Amino acid sequence: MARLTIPERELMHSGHAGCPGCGAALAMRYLLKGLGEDVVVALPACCWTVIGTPFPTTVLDVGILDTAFETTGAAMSGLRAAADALGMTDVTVVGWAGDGGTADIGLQALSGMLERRTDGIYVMYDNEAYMNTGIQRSGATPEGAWTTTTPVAAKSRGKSEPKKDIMGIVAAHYPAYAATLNVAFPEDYLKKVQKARDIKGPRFLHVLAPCPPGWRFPPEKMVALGRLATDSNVFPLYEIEGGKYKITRKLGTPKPIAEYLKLQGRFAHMTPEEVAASQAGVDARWKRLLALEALG
Amino acid sequence: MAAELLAQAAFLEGKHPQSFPFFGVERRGAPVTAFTRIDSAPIGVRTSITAPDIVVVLDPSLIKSINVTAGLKPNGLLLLNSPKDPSAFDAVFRGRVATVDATGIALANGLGTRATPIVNTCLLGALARASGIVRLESVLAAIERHVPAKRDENRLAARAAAEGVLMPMPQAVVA
Amino acid sequence: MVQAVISGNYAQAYAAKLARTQVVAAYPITPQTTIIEKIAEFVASGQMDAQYVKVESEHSAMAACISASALGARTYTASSSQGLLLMHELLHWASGARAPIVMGIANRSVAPPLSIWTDHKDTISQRDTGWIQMYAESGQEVIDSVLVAFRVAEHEDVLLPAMVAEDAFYLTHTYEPVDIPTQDQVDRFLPPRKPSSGFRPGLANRYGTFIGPELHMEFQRKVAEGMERVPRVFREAEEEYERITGRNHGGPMPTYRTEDADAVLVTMGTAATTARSVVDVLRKHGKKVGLAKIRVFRPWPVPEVRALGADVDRIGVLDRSFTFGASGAAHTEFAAAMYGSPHRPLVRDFVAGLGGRDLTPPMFTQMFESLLSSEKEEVSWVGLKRRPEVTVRG
Amino acid sequence: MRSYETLEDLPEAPLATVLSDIIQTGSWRTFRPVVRKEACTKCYVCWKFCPDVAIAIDGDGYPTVKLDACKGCGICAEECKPKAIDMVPEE
Repeated sequence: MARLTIPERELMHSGHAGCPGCGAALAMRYLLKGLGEDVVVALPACCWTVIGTPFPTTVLDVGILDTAFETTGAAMSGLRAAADALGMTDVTVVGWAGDGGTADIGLQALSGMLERRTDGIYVMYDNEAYMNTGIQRSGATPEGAWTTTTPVAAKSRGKSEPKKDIMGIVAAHYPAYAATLNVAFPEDYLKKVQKARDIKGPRFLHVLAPCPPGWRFPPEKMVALGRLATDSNVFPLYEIEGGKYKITRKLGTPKPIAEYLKLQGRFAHMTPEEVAASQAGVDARWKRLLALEALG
Repeated sequence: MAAELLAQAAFLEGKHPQSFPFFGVERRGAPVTAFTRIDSAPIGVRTSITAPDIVVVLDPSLIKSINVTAGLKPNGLLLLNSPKDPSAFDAVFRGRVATVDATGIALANGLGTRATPIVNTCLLGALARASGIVRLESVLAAIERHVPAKRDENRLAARAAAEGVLMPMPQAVVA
Repeated sequence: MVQAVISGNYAQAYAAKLARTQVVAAYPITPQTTIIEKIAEFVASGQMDAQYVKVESEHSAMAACISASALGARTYTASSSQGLLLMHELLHWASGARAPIVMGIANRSVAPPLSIWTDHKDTISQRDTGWIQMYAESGQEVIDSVLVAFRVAEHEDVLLPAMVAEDAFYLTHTYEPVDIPTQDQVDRFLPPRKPSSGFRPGLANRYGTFIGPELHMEFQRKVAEGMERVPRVFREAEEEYERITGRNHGGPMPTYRTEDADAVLVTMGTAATTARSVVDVLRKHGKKVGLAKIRVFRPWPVPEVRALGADVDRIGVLDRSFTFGASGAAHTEFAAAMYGSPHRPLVRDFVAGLGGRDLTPPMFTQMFESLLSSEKEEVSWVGLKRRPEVTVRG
Repeated sequence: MRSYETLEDLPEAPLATVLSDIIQTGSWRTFRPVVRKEACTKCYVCWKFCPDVAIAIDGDGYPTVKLDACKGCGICAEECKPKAIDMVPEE
């Protein structure tokens, strides 16, 4: 057998209810490959509530605790406290929430969890809208994207506001570790998960999870699209450790954002001018990230 | 989608339709069920349909995993998306079986992709002809009014499916 | 046993400590604050070996408690008023998740207008959340009820959360002598919590989960049955508590001088103390009146209520909150429990003491006398100012 | 389906413990991945990117598709560098 670049052991089972080509499903598969089995996951309302299959079935070889939509950070603190009180100190406490459950309705609980320095890993899997309820815009939906609540019509050009910078919000809490991860780069993904596993304190992972039905692209393109997201600097891969930024993937010449946008039906309405404006935004954010990295 | 469009077509004929999905969690590609009742008088029940007159199967591979004819009345109609002759499904249902190559017709009309063909309107066209529960013209009018995109393609597909439906005996009207 | 002069809030904190609570997650709100300050002091000094999670809201407090309880930790929190209302969603979650959390409540009114003073609107608004609800009359009842609440909540036949409510200021900040049980007594009464749910990290198991119409109703029924077993488990717990400490507060609805009474007033919380004195005074004047006190509001004590109603012709229910568009909650429940009984007394509702308004002896006298001459069932707001006045101080 | 003899047999709290492998999602599929071993280089990109845990590695080191689980998303065929996987229409 040829050498595998990621651990062979599976802690996620088939039978889950993710759509064909679901980025969020693959994201969980990698997370557990990196963390192992001594894990308890706080799971709020999100796609994974359903992906995780109904009673009496479960998809993961680790404990999952369902919690209310906006409570992931608080549930993590409760799990950590109980695990410590009951002598289960080696358990890794994970929060696994979507972008809406994190950057919108769960932002307060996330802030609380980071500030009180709960020892746990908060993962925001970002499919850039409320996908479980049928593609409504969230604070993490990028500018220009069509969603069912930001239609393309006479008086609307998709979402008119930029995507919320959740990593910036998290960084302001001085996390023990924070990183962006992309399912299209499994080796980088695994490396960051394993690094996070071995650090104590509040950790945050921002995972890009491309969504074929929500972003309107064919399921077989999920990984290719994820790759393009990073290689066009739309979703740069970087980590923040001890306050220091480090970009973990840099291309000499990034791909134009137009390549990324044109693969997705949610951006199909965009004019060349709108694409150019989008490119300018990406360039500015990339420049800022380079500057943060240069601070050392 | 197909169930709602059928209700719209029936409404255009002055009938009282009622259409609803099984209230579940939808996942692209995952099996889903939807129901339509059509009557000449207002409908007085709000429950799932357990003994249908007609069962329409959009994805023929489901026959292997799901008992699609559960509760189907013995004199009812089973309409399947399949290029095969209805006689190929004798073992599935003893009553009337009709088939239509909806996937082939949908793709020929540019509806959906190979992985996810959009066969709703094809099956409605075929249903109109095979059952007479609504007229083909009503289906075409409902498409014109209620389908958000590719209306011409959907109308052509529905008409082609009506013409291409395979059934062992001429049209028979169900209840 | 140590007798000390402590506040109702400190009685809550001492009970949480004596129960060897393992996880506390709480957020401050007046007048609950001294409970969690005292617990913070116990934890900081090492007197209490608990994880104290300092959360950023009541909503997160309850979410953290549910998670901790699901993993098997004995869990306590405390709240009040707006904070309790913010928890509402999670209160349902706690009972559905069968998390035997115990929560101290400082009963406080609900804004607007903003009020930090007592009434029962906060807890009455939570009556349908699947929590056991107890109301205390004294500091002694607070400490004893919290300990009994832990034992009942965690009982394998129950597995439901419980709240122990005390009236804002009238009890939370009232210092009075309280017998504090010894650690040894409490350890005998309340052994360490048995892991109940079976939920564990590192195993293929999902707690809470989601479910279609096929089985959701059955899990609701399980909660209902847990609540139906509370009266028996509660009685057994109080008997055991009495064997160990010598104290028993008389079941879910203790009565006072009701045997031959023509009229009985039913109260909750601290109102009972003053009402009892008024009963004594009126009895001296030959008026046959009595008192009943709802200690356990959920589950509603139907057999006790029916037994009382079987012997009395006139019953007044004092509600320290009001259900707009109906009558007070205790009144509604009382009348409903009497429906179909062979003997149906006249049941009146007295709404009084809202937003911290004092319940004075003359008010109770008025209620009893009005009740004795009542001809019809009606809702009366007692002490309402027909010519509202307020003192504006410089 | 899973049935319980009485209400008491249902767990007191909603705790799910049955592994999801029993749920067959193969019926979602309209196209099936077919591996051509002669073209396969055993790079395991297909295995790596399968969101449905539907690709196993056989005794000879070749990827095999678990057809009960595969939803037919086509990522394996799309990502396969030597194009050793074909997506074939289901019957």
